Amino acid sequence: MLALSDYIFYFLAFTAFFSACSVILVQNPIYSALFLASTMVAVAAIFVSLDAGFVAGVQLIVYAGAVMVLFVMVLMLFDLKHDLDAFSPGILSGAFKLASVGVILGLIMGSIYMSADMVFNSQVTPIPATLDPVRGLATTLFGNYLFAFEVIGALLLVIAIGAVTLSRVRGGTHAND
Amino acid sequence: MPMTDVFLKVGLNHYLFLSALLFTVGMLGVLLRKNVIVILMSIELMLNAVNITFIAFNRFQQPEQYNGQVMVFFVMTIAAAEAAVGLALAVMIFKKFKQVNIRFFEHLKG
Amino acid sequence: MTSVLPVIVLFFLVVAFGAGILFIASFLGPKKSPNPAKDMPYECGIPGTEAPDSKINVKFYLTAILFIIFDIEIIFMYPWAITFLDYIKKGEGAYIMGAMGVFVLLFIFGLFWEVKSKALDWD
Amino acid sequence: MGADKFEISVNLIKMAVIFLMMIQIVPILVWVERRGSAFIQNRFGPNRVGPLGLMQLLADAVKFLFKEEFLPKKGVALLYYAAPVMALVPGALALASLPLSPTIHIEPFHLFGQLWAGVDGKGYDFAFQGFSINVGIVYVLGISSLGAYSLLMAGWGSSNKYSLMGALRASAQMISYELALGLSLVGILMIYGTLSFGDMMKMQEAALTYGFFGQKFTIPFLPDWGIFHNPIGMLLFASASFAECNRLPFDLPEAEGELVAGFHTEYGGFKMLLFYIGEYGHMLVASALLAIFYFGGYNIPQWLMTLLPVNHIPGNLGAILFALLAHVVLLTKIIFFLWVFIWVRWTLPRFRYDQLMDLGWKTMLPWALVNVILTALWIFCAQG
Repeated sequence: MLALSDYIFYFLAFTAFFSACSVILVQNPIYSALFLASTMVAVAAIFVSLDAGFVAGVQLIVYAGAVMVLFVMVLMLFDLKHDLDAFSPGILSGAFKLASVGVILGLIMGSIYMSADMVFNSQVTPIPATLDPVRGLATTLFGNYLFAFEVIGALLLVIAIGAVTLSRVRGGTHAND
Repeated sequence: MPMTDVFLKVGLNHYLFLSALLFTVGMLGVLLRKNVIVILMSIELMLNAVNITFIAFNRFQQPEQYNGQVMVFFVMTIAAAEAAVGLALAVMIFKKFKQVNIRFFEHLKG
Repeated sequence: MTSVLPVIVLFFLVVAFGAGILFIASFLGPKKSPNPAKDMPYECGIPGTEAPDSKINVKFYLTAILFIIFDIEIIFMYPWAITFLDYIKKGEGAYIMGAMGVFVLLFIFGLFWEVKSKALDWD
Repeated sequence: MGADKFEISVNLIKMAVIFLMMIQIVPILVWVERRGSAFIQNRFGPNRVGPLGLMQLLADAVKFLFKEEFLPKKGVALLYYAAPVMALVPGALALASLPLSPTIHIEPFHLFGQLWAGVDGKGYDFAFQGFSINVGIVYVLGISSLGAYSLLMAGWGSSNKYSLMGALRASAQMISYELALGLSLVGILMIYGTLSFGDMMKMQEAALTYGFFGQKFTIPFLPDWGIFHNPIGMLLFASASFAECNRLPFDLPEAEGELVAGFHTEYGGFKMLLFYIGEYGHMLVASALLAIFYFGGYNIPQWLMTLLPVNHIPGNLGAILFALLAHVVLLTKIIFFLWVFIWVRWTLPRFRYDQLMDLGWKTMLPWALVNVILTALWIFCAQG
C-alpha cells in the first residue's frame, strides 16, 4: 500500500513535472516564468519532505522570491508578450535535438535503474531528534566549506559590480553618464 | 525486488527519476526555445533538478551529515548569480534589437 | 516526511476559499452591462490614452538584481547567526567572527560601491 | 497531520480557525481604521449602521458580494482572477506557522467509549498553531516573499499602465525592504541562537539578564524580552515591516494622487476585498512577529505571572486555561501593534519614491549591518 508520504511525493513530483513541461511548452514567457515559480515552490516542498527545511526556505526566498520575481519583472517591463515563433526553426535539427535529449534521458534512467539494487536498500532512517539540522548545516558550512563560503562572498561582489556595469553600457537610460 | 514494488515504495530512486525528468525538460528548453529569457529559465530548471539529487542523496545516504545541503546552498547562489548576469545581458540585447532572440548574441561585441 | 502536508492542505483551503468567494460573487452580482467607457483602462475618469512607447525604466530591474545578490548574502548570515553563540562557548569565537568578518567586509564594500556608483539613485 | 482521528481533527480545526481569524480581523480592522482615523482627525466616522457603526462591516461585505463582475477588456482573465486569490496565500500560510500559545499537554482521556492517548500512550501535545515548521522564521520569510507575485499578476492581468506601474513599484519596494527586514533579524537570531518561534518565546520567560565578561546582572522587575537586547534591530524590523505591508508612510504602490490607485486600479467588489484581506493578513503576521521576537510573545513579566491563580489548577483544564491566558496575552500585544500600524498611517505623511528607496537601501540596510556588527561584539563581550 502507498503510505501517506508516498502520496505526497507523487503529488509534488507531478506538480513539479507538469509545471516544468509547461515552462518550455507555453508560448507566453510570462506564463513560463509563473510556471517556473510554481516548479520552484513544488521543489521546495519536496525539500521539506526530505527533512531539509532550511534549504527549502532558502529555495523559497532566493529562487521563488528573488530570481523569479526578477524574471517576471523583466518580462513585464519590456512587454515581451509577443513571442510568436517561440521554438527554434528547422525540423531536422529539432528532431536531432529531441533524439539527443532522448538518448541522454535514456542513459540517466538506465544508470539509475541499473544501480537500483545499490540504492534501493537505503531505506529512510529517521533523523535523531537531538540533531538540530540548521546547526549541523552551519557547522559544516563554516567548518569544511569555509573557503568556498568566502569565495562565494567575493563572487557575489563581482556579480553585483558586473551587473551594474553591464546595465550601464551605452544605449540605456544611463547614456548620459 | 518485484516490479510492482517500484511504484509502491518511494525511495531514493524515485527522487533521482524525478530529478532526471526535470533535467531533461530543462535541457529540451535550452535546445528548442529561442527566447533568451526562457533559455535562462530552463537552465534554472536544470540546476533545480540537480539540487533534488543532492538533497535526496544527502537524506538517504548520509542523513546525519550536511554536505549535500551545503552544496545545494552553493548551487543556488551560483544559479542566482548566473540569472542576474544573464538577465543583464538579455536586457542589453533587448535594448539593441527590440527582441530577445538567442540568435542576436553573436552580435554582441564591445 | 509528512511535515509538508498541512501546508499543502492549508494552501488548497485558502485557494478554495478565495475562488469560491469570487465564484459566488459572480453569481450574485448584476450581469455585465456593455459600456465603452467601462471597458477603457481607468484613468481618473479622463478618456484613456494608450502610452505610445513608454520609456523603459531600467531602475526596477537593476534594483531586483541587486536585491538577489544582497539577499543571498543575508541568507548566508542566518546559519552563522544561530551558531554564533555555540562557537563562542566552545572558545572559537575569534574563528567564527573572522569567518564572517571577511564576508561582511565584502558585503560592505559591495554596498559602498553601489552607493558610490549611483546605481541605487532614483531621479 | 497527526497520528489518530482526534489529533487530525484538532489540527484541521486549528488550521481552519486560524485562517478564519485572519479573515475575520479584516472587517474589524477596517472599522477600527475608519473610526480611528475619524477620532484622530476629529470627525465621526461610520456611526449609522448598528451600535457605534459596528454593523457597517457586515453591510460592506454584503455590498461587495453583490457588485458587478468586471473584467477589463484587454485584461488577461487568468492572471486577473488568480491575483486576488493568490494575495490571500502568503498571509494565511505564514500566520498558520506562528505559535499563538505555548504547547499544551493533554493527558489521556476517555471519549466515545474509547481511550484517546496518542501514539505513545502519553497523551497529546498541542499548541494554538496551524502547523509547526522547524525552521520558523526562514519559512515565514520565504512564504512572504511570494507576495510579490500577486501584485505583479494583478498589475499585468488588468493591462492598465497605472496598474502595471503600481505593481512594479510595489514589488520593487517590497524586495528593497525585504533586505533590511531580513538583515535586522540577524541580530536577534544571534542572541537567541534558534530559528524556532517556540524556543524564542521560551527564552524570554525569565527576568532581564545582561552578561558582561562572564558576569551576570539581573534586573528582576523587567522581563527578558528581545527589545532590551536589541533595540536597533527592533526599530529597523518595525519600520521595514511597515514597508513590507505597503502601509503609510510607505504606501507608494497605491499612492492615489500619482498612480490612480496602484495595482488594484481595475479591481472592485470582493476581488478588491481579497486584496485587503491579504494586506491585513500581512499586517497581522508582522505584528505577531514583532511581538514574538522583541516583546516576549505570550510571556508576561515573571512577578506578574506568579500572582495569577491559573498556575495552580491541575489537569487538562489548567493546561487549557493557561494556554488560553497566554493566547490572550499574545493577542493583546498583536492588537496593540495593529493599532500602531493604523495610528502611524494617520500621523505621518507619505514618502516620495526616491526618498523611499534611499531610505531602504542607503539608511536602513547600513544600519542593519551596524546592528549585526554591534550585536556580535556585544555577545562576544558578554560571554568573555
